[in-house]
Amino acid sequence: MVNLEDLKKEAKQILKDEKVKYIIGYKKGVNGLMPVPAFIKNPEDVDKLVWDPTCVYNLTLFIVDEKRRKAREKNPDERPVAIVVKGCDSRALIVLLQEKFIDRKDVYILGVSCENTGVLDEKKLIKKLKGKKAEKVEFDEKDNFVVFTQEGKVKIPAEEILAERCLECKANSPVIYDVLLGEKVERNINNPFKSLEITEDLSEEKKWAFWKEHLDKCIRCYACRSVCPMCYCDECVVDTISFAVTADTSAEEKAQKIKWVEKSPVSSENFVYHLVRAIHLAGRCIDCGECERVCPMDIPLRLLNKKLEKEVKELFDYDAGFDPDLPSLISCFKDEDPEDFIR
Amino acid sequence: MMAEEFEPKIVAFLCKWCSSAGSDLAGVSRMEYPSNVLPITVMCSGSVSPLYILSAFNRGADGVLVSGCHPGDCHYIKGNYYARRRIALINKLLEYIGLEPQRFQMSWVSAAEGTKYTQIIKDFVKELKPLGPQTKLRKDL
Amino acid sequence: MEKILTKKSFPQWVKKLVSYKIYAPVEEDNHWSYEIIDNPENIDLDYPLTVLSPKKIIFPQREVLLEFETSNENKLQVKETLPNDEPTVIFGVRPCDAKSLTLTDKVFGGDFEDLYYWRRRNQSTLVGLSCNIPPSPNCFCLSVDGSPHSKEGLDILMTDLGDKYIIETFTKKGDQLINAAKNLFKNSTSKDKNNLEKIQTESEKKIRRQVKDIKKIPPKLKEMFDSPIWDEESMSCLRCGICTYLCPTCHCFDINDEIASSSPIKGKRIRTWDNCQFPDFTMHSSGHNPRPDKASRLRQRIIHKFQYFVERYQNYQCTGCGRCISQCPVGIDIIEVLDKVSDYGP
Amino acid sequence: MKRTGVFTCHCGINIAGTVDVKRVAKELSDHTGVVHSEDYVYMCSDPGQNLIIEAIKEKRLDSVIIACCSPTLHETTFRNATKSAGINEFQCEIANIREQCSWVHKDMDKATEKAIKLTKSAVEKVRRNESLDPISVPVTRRALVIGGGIAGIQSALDLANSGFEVILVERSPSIGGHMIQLSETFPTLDCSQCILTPKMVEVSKHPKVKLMTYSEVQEISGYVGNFKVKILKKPTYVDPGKCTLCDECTKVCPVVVPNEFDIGLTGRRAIYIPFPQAIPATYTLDIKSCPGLLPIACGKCADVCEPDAIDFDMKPETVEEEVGAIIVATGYDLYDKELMAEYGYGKYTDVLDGLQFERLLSASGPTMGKILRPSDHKEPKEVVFIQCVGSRDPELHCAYCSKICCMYTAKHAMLYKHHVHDGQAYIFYIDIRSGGKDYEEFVQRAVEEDGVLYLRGKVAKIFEDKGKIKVWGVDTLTGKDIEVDADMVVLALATRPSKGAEELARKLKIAMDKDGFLSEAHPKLRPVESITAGMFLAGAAQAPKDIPEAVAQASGAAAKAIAILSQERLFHAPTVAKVNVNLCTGCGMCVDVCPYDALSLKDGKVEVNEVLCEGCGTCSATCLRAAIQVKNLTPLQVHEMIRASLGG
Repeated sequence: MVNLEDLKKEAKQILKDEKVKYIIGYKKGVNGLMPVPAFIKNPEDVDKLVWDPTCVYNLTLFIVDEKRRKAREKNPDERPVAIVVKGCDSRALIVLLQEKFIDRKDVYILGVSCENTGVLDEKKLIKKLKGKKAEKVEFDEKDNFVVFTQEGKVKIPAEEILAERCLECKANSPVIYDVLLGEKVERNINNPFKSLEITEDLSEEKKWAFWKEHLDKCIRCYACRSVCPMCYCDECVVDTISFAVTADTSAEEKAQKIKWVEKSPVSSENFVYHLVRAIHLAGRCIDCGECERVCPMDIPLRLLNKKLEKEVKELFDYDAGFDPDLPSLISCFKDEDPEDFIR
Repeated sequence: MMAEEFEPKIVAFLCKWCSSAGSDLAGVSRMEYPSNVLPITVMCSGSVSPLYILSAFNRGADGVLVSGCHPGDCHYIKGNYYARRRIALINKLLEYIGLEPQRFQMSWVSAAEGTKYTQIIKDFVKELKPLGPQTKLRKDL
Repeated sequence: MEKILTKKSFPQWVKKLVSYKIYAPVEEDNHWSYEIIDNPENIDLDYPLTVLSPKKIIFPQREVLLEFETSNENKLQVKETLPNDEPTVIFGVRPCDAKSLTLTDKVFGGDFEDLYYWRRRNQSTLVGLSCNIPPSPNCFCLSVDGSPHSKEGLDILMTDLGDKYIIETFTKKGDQLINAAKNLFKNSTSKDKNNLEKIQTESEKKIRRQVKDIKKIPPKLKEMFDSPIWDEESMSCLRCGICTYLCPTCHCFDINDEIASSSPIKGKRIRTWDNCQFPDFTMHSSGHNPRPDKASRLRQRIIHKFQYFVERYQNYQCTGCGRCISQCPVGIDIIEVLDKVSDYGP
Repeated sequence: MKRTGVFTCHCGINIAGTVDVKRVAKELSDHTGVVHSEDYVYMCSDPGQNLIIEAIKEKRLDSVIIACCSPTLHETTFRNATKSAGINEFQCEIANIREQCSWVHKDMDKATEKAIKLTKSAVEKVRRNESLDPISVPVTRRALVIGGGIAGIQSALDLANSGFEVILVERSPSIGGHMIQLSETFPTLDCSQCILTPKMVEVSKHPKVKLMTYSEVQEISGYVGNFKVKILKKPTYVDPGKCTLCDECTKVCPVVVPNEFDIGLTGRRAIYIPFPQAIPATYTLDIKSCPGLLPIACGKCADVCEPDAIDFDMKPETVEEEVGAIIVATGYDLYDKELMAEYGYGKYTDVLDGLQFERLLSASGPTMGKILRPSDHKEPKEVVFIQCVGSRDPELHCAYCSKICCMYTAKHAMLYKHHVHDGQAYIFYIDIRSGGKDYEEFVQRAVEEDGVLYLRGKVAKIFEDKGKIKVWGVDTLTGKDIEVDADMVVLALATRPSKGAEELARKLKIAMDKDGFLSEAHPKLRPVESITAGMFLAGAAQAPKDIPEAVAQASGAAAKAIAILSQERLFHAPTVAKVNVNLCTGCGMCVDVCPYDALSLKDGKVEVNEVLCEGCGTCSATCLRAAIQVKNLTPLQVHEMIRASLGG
């Protein structure tokens, strides 16, 4: 089990030694159960750090942010940024390394192992508590979560409120790290694609009905792509305006921006947006589930990525985010790749 | 007054060296096939971006065909292998969101296979007619 | 004068309103939203805050402004497409959301009247439900001149008295709704009224959150344009559009011509919500972006709501519904930000 | 907005017969950006082209669409016309309304509708075309020929005689290929060695030819006009300069291994000369069979070598050469014995393959031109020749026809009869394919003058029985079972691409067909070009061929190479990839997929080597952010073409 004090000790040390610019971690929010991202520069603030089952966010996206910020600075501080990552998050770092978006020396990785549990799904917890308000959740020795409410504390078996992705987790402890907190624990998931079962078995028309009902709700707040560490493009192909223009960009070039998708949040456009996103994440998505968590309209976005993750595994035996030296899924092939679908 | 029969619109991305040449051969050999297909010649099947396919459906295509050289015959040595991978994924994705699988096809058509091209188009049209217009991804104003 | 309606007979009231298009909160898998009602039994009046406010009905995310088509003689024909007149009732409007409409009224009214907005606004009757208990843990209406039982912007306010509602009517539109089903309503007794007052005072106590010193904010902001707090507070921002799209008072929009797939000369001019948190919101065609980073965009959001709007309309452009707090994926908390503003500097 | 002109061709009635060209012209004239639209009976005719040129000048057109036949036919014609009218050739695009429309559809309305869409789509494309100038590169005016068989020799000679330096690389110790093994050649029956050796000598003595035998191409980089080649020179351990061909070394060499030149019918020593007329005329020490270079291991050859030409310290060396064009003439091998066990090949000594029989027939062969059975050196009186062994057998072996077997089998039978007058030759065949000058007459001669017995049918079983080889088969014409007690059986084995051709093809980045033969750029119009610019194909490496065909193709390939080498500079299609550095994040996915190594990463951004880029666009489909696009076929252009095709 991860000992928060060890994490703080390490954090204090690297800040004292000025080994890192700052530390990206989790701290308690002012209100409510869920924590907020913490950006800690001074050793004295280290005690704000928390580690508990509510630490759901994939913080690696702030490494992407950091790269952008650094690019804007005149003479940037070249020290690495330290970041707290779970197993799944660490896979995101690997993809970023694989795609040469970040350099290994730019990150100091504080890996935390989820061991036999994982992080919770706030929605599941709320349902479970039936009105009671959780103030704090802790790990417990035996794969339980201890939930503290005004009415006192309750023990809940982890699997009942674990985030869906944790139940199908492929990396319960970090794949890459500089410091590892907690144990590397073998955990075998019997069916890593269980969440797909219901939708996959639907008839063609039911599938369509399912996705139409959900995607019609989309308000295109783009939280899904904003929270995704793999969506690091400066300009998304669905953006209707070019960001990648400079003083010397000609009017023609500006006019070249293609409207693959209209701004109208209507069925067809929402579908194209989400399908493009899904296909661009094929072989890159590491299933941190953030897109689905942040969606204010409760669209089960994770399923789209999970489906492709499954196909990628079955068709090409490819797992994203385990080996930074592997070529990307779509920039390699095997002679024996399946082609039964081809006429 | 009898309702006019539904005529599906098929956008076909044909690689220049094999499939497009193959379809030209069909022409040279005066093989007849339905006029529903609208060919767009690309350099290589490997250059067909998922966006092209989605955009074609979004713009009202009832079916989309991507056709390239047979494995090993690619004019650009291996472009069609990358295409095969990419297309396989789009195929699965479209099937998962409930688009009729018949609406999206990939084929290998060599420069010598005018007959095969003709047959593919005939079959494609035959399979699309009963489905009616593709409205799922079509932009409707 | 206040009326009484038993909870049982509420659905019958709705049924009576045949000539209206009815919106009301419905629940699906712990997700509440305003939907068109065909069966009154589906209405859930015992609901937390909906994700989207009734803004989505009065000021829809997508509005067709006009249709155009070039004829074969290359003549351009343009057809204005105003929303059709159909009287609409929205049930279960929270006082804060009702108030938000009075704020957007100022924007779409004034020197230039936005026909599309007003067509919908005028034909809809808002039936409020006061918040005996705060519908969201982040409610702070009291801090921004609101209250859980404010009647601002409402035609009718219903208050839950256990097995019945006490109903206050403020406008003609409201009266019409009552008259549509007179016999269902009884006159209220003085006991009911005392009940009402008791509940109202208590409901205010139940509001947990508040802004420390809202009065100080507008003047303070004037000096804080270049303050470092914007950087600090926006560190964790994702640059997504949740806070603004979900805000009942945010009203920015974009206008695009969308061309039909069937023909290159036929299309529609469409207005959609826009969002100051998106990088492209202020992108100039020159390539220059006056608000290039998250910090400047967060600053814009705060200053617009608590300085510019106040200067122009003498109101905060915020009703304390707390949506932006509850729904922010990374827990950015506008109250926290405002408090930091008031604590800032000397 | 561009000013586009549209020119719709009737192509006589080829188009106008099914497409209402007037309507196409009319509808296009209403299309946005089109300022001129007309139709004409033959656009490709001079008056047709003049129409275009005039219109460009009068209407100040800056781009044109010709709605006509396939761009593979007249694109160049019209682009030249456009150019002569003073606008960039890339402002001309073709809408193919013949092969893609009028020739494949019957219904006039539907065909016209489609023609309109195709043309509009072309307009949308050309409207966004950039004006481009061909990319020019200098040319290294030397050529590399890979393979020293008749095809390679011919190409090398043609090139050299046109004044260009040639490097001729042969992996075995001598040039000559399979042709030097042959006895006499059909249909003229002139002696193979007599006609080949002069060419071998000429090529080896030619001042412009650098002959590199016992060498292999290791690595190739660069592009048309500027290839860099690494060639591995394997050590022969014999200094040809010193060697006097006294042959003392072979006498003392203790090792005997099967002789490749006689396909195992004889043996050779570890140190050997492949055949008397070998070129270069020198010995080679085959290190694989040599007991060891150290004098303690053996070293007998060195001891007896008077001029001490034998140098055990010789090391493999890698030579780097720069060439402008490459001709691949790697030839063929016979189908593997092992795979032909069903005919007892390899099992029975007296079952031979065609090349072995050639050696038996050859005056310089193991039997000095006498036909004797390998087993007992008796003269075979009954010989069965079997055709299509491994060919035309899609189920078990090769689907294709090996082409030369019909003729050489006829020759074998004929020559056999010339040697053994009282012998009988049987030929089992499926068909006789004797297309070619004097070929049919030749086969007839075999039948009529030499009484060769042709039996139409396949052989069912072959087995040894009392010193005879029993051949069971069926004559499918008479339906009779046939049983021959043969003294010898000769199999016309299928021809395969020579071993190692595949590996070489990968190095050269040229494609192979499903059978492993090298693919030509176009089956009809570009039969000697590979798909890679600057690389050409000659001889049986591309498909089974007989000598005259191989020689013809070799000269063709040489001519193609000369067309490149005779230029000062080369021009390369400018429709290449282009990077938007503002969008590129340097993920390098495109670098991985580029088939031509034309892309590379430089400080976090991708760079295009325009000369290497062939414009296939695989990079653009791979890039997640459309940061790399191919000029004049950009995603925007495709997007607009999709819209236009769908009427939007």
